[in-house]
Amino acid sequence: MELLLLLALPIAGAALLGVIGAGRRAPEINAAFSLGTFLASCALTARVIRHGDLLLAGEQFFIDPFNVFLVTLTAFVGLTTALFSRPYMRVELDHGRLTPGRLRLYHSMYQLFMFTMLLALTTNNMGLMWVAMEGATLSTVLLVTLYRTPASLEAGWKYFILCGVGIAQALFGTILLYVAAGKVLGAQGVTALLWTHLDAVKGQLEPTVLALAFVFLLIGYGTKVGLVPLHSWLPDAHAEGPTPISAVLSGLLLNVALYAVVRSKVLVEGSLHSELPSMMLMGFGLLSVVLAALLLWRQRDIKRLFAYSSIEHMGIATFAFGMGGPIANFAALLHMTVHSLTKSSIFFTAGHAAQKSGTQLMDRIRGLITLSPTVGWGLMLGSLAILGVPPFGVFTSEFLILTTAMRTQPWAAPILLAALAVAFAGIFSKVQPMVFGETNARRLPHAPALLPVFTHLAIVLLLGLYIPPYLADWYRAAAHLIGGP
Amino acid sequence: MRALDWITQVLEVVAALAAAPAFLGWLNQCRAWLQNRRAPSLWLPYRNLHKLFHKEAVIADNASSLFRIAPYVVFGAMVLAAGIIPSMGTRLPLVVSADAIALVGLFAAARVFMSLAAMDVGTAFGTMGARREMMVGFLAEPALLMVIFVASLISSSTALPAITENLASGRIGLSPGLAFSAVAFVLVLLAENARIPVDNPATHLELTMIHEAMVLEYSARHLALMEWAAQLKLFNYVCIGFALFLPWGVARGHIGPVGLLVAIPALAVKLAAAGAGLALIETVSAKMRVMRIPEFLATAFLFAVLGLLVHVLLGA
Amino acid sequence: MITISPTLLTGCVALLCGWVVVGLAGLLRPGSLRFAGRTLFPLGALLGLALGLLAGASLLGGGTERLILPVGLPDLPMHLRLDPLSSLFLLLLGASSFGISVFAGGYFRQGEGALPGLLCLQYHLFLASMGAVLLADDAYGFLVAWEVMALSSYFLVTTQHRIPEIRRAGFIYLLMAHVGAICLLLCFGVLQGGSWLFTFDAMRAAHLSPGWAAAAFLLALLGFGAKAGLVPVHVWLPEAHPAAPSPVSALMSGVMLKTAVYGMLRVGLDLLGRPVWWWGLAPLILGLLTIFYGVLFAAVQTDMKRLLAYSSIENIGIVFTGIGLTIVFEGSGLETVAALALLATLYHCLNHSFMKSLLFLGTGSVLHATGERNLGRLGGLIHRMPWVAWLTLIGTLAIAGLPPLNGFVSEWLLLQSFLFADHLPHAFVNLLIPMGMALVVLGAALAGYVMVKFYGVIFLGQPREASLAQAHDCGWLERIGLLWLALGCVALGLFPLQVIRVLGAVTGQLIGATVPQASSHWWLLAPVPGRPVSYGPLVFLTATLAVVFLTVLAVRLTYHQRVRRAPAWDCGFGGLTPRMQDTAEGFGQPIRHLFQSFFEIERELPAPADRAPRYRIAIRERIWRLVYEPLSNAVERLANIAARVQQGRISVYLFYGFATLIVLLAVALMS
Amino acid sequence: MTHLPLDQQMLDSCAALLLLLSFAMLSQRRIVTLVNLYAVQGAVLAAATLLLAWRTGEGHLYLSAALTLALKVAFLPWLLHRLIRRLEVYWDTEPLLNVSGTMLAGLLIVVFAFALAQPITLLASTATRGAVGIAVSVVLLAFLMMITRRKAMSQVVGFLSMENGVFFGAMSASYGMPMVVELGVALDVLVAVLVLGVFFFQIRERFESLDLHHLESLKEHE
Repeated sequence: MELLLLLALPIAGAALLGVIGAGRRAPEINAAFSLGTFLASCALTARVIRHGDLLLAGEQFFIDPFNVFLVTLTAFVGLTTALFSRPYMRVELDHGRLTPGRLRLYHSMYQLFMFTMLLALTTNNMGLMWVAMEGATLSTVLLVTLYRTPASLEAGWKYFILCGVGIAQALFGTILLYVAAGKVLGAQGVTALLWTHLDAVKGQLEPTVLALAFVFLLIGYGTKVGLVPLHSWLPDAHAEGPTPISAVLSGLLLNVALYAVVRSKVLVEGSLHSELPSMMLMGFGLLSVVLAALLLWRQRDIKRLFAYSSIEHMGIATFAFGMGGPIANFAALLHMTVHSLTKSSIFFTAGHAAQKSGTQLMDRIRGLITLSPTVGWGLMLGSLAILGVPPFGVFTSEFLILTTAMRTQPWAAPILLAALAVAFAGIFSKVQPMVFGETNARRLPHAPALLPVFTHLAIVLLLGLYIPPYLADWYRAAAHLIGGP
Repeated sequence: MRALDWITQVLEVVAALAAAPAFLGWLNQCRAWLQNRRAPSLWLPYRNLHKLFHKEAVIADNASSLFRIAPYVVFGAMVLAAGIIPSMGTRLPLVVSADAIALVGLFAAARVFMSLAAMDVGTAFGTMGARREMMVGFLAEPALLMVIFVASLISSSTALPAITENLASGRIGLSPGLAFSAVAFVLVLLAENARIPVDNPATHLELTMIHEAMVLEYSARHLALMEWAAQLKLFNYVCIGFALFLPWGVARGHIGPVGLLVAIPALAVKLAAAGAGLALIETVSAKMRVMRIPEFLATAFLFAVLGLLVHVLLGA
Repeated sequence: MITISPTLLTGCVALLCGWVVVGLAGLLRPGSLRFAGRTLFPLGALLGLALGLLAGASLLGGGTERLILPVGLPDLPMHLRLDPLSSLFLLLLGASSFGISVFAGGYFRQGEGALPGLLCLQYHLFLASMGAVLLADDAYGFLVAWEVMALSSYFLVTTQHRIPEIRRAGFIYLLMAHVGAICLLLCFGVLQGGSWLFTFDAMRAAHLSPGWAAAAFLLALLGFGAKAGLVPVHVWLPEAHPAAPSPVSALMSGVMLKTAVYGMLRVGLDLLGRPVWWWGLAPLILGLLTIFYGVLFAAVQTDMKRLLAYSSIENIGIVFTGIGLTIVFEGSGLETVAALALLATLYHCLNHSFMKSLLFLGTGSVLHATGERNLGRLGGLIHRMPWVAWLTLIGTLAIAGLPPLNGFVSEWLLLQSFLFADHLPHAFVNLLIPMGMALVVLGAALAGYVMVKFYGVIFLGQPREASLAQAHDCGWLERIGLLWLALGCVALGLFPLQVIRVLGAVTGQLIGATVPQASSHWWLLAPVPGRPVSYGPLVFLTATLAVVFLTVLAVRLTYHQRVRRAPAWDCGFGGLTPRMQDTAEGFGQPIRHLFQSFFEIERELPAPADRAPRYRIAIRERIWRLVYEPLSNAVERLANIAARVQQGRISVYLFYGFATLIVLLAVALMS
Repeated sequence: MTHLPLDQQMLDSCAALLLLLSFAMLSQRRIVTLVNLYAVQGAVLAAATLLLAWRTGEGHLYLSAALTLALKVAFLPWLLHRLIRRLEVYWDTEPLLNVSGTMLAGLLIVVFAFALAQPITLLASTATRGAVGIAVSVVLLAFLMMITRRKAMSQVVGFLSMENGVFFGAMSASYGMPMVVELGVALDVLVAVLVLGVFFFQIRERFESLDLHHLESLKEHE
């Protein structure tokens, strides 16, 4: 029931807004649907807490701690983003950067995007998961090009082609999985693609084929996670799309993709009993962290800057999953959570900052703290949080990850140390002058919608100081489920 | 603590106060003789002090109360030092209350006050003198401490009485480390007391002067105290030298009348010899440029550290 | 589960929370200066005093208390612990913060850049976080408090964020702090020794292989050194301390640096168990280097707060030298001597927090009275602001290490412990340590030089600017603050024996040995085991005073007291102007001349024909050019290389994917 | 190899034909022809599927054959042709790697693909498992083609033929995927092409051409 609501509401919203998405009340309707989705997800969560794992709709859907918390997170951020985009997109409309038609497209695609992500999270069928992931790409690609500027078109094109090609590899990987499973589970029938069944028999699956399958899946979904060197589309897409989309892309889509990678890793590791998958993940992770940290130094566009920071943090999480083990997995899950919250809030403030000073170029944004204290403090605190400064939650996960790395992968510790230092210098040296200093820009009439920002930051702060026990149990259960060495 | 100890303590201080000017006078006499001049009287320093105390004090408009306090503090510090150094006996009440490091600290305090007072009026000469004095100080102090540390390592204590007793006991024969530090000590002594070749006590208004530049603004009783303090300083340094290198005649253990009768003449003899020696050094050497002084003191410091190393190498 | 029992520890926690509350109260009326200055800051000061008292009590009790708060990581609630070591530093925090907060109440003016209420919040958060650092008993809580401390102080430093230099200072500060924190994080990662418990107790219990232990020690040295301002990771300090408002500079220099020392002691002597002797060489050598480096640069500064900042670096050097000695001695089995060295270290921490806070607050008053930080434009202030001048004089003499004030005592103890070098079983070190002693002594003497320059140029002589005539003395709140700290300096100087008795608890905890007291007199300090060495500051004071008194009396009786005021003697050529006094540059000239090679000097000399000749000299640290600039350039270069990866062509991007696919497939096939 | 059943031989020849076709696409520079080749590929694919369906009697295979026919032979080519006519893009410019070089690379890829296919072939139980290697090489060749082309249009064709390869892989390794998935995939492909259509016009109205070198401004490296 909850699940039905969870998936039906966005679809309905997409359909409805597809019709009246340009209307005066459209933003509110959008927010309302998101709210509904969020409530449904809460109900679902409650049910999982009460009854444990769920298998629904003829085993087509599977809810366990691992994905249920992602579902809740997705729905929540979806809601806050909808709230944020309400005034934001209005302003964009007033500035004439958008036409009502495109606003309609925006709204309906937004809901569709939420649907695809929720589907990808909840489905038990690896094939359906693939379909949903591809759908997520397709539904956002037109949002990235919403402004129709040359840059946005280019970004959209790269996003489409690179992710499309990547996802095609993932499909091949899925097929290989299917073949391998078919051997064990009886060639035909749907069961051979159901994760639960695969998980049950993962011990007997043919290792080599699974290794190949994993490579294809990793390349495929890893492209969407933005793992270096498959990341090239990410900064462009995040920087050129409208800010709410950047927020959800960076805050949610990456998580979902990483979720897919981890799901496949669980299967493969179960059959391989070798270091291969974890080594690959760790390699990708470190590479992403290092390269992103370096490229942070060269950024001039504020959203691009934080797009690279997303790559860096996804790298950290991937590395942690690669290390495996209860603590590292726990930390990685926590990191996914806090990163998506923090990063989306940063994009919100960055969007306002860009609106207020009429540009995304950082050396033209100055003195936010005098221009609008809330935006200024929001950006400052958000950046500090994402840089892993306590008492924010990002520090908590990085604390666990680094300490684990120091013990189990000492060779990686100095690399991480250097990379984090470089990243800190890269981001903070650019944020500080934007927040502080003199400004000549004039205040804009409309007040920024910063409720979402500070809600997110408050949650992140809370997670830094105190993790509620049931949440912790969730994470533990999920971490145990992911397992690893 | 026996009564005689207290008496000796007082005696020692009083002796220092009394003998300091005479020692300076004696030094000047020797110098004059060595330079074939007619020597001034031995009592000239006393007459000077007396004259100065009589005069009316003139103080610059800009001078703060620090300027007026300084002479007393400096003088007091020097008198205390005279009490601390075991020039006659080693078990004296004041002597136990401080060790060599504290002694050096005392000298440093005096120097700092003097320099501050010199800067107080704000004349070119005053600040110049202060700067140079501190420059001399920051090299001379460490050298002196190093000298003392050699002796302390030898007799494993920084308390002057302990050192003196230990050395006087003759258990240590000729120690090369000590020899090195003795050289260093003499250099430091010359520098610290504004003697040639570092400074020329006999001149005024010369661009190379240090001590005189600092006391330039002082007059009358303040100047008298400053001068007296300077003489005491010289006296104290010489006594430190005795305590470290020529501890003979100093009464060891609780002092008795006999010890006292031995100690006083011994001190007198040693002082006479030291004065002559200093006069000789001052005669044969020439005043050096101010910027050369650091090198001079660096040499002293080097000697002291060498002494330390030599002792550690041979001793350990 | 917390059980609220009225123990000292819960009291301390309550007081820290009180600080937070006071800070938040500032937000009630963020704009009102009176509310913050006259009400909140004094309130915070009282809390500080109470904290100091509690800490003192627990120090005398010498016991250990534990408390667990249900916050933090799920399986790692926040452990708190109050033992002699932490109570000593809490005492330090409380005592000096009392003076500083009172002063701050009178100090902050309108237009400091940020709102008074916000300042109040940041200030008290800073205090509370420092307290939390000292109380934390698990790695996570420690690091959180540690970084909150850095963060709040960063915001305080950048109070006047409109000035680019200050922004730069803040950036460097936070960057160094963060890097240091990551080092500590890794250090704790090693220390937990695979037990995955991050409580300090677990770390004490963990058995590390020698290699890991050494790694942990070096990481800790790096991390805490970066916070303490140990050369070569000190570069943030001379930038940040002058940038901050003076009370904040005082807190940072007087207290925050000490939290780093606390951490070093906690890790090096407590968590790591019994240290290996050669670990001590690292802090020893770095400390000596730091002493020399700091004091040299202090001698050539022309900005009074920068001068003090460098002097802080020097004093931190002394402290780390002490730590190094302690470890060397303890590692070699000479517990009592180690205790002596540790005693000197702790004593110096106490002293420095009082002296340096006093001096920074003094400069703060001067700054407000004159609006000048440049020594070249000050002078003669002793006439205009006697309170500040005389109280600062005490701090100056104390930090110059002159008896009978407190600075001398700790240096005396340190030298005494140095003199035991010949007991060490390691021949080479025997040779090294005397050299170290020479450096310490040289540093102390140079400190005297620096302080005479500092005091003489600011307060003595004739005012170098006409505007100084308007300078006014500080207000009553400020006076109380200064007075408190000055009294602290005097007390610590005159009653060393009592202080040492108190410190005994700490040495007992960390080394398991206390220093015996040889002498029977309450006024005589004779802590050196087996050596007849003693020092009685009270005797110094009384004797000197007696002599002065007698002299005055004698002169008054035998002669007269006539005094005439006259213009200063101008050698007869007339026209004595303030410009004829030494400037700060002039006073530093000998040092600059002697140690040229240390500095990076750029001069502007006037040409012979100049109508209005100007002389300018700028002195930078070579370390920027030698280490840090190359480092950032290297990163830049790497970034440029990395940028090649991202060069816009979709075909190339596709190729990356393709290549990765092929390679990984090959790998998968191989394995 | 002599007494293989007829359908088996036909299937194998279909596979061979597919490989040949993708090589042809790799070398082909005229976009119209490229699209036609794609259509032919689709047709061959449909034929193969039909054969398989007839042979195994799998009901859903008939359906997917029909789907393929409708989508990849009829609709998409028609759509692409229409786009080409509307946008007047007939020729691709010189590829980044010259034809002979591309061919050589292609050959190497085929070799690698067969090496890759070994374990899968061993595992798969289908009659057509031999063709898996071909499927892999079709995918990789399409990848190569996308890398070497400069026109958006030809990249799209490459993308589609890659999808064909994947589909053929599924077909040969396990007689296709479950119906749900196949429908989903088909839907996605359809949507993708529609989106692309929109895209082309957007790009066109900006740049007056579909040449990719317009789309190289977002980068880090100056």
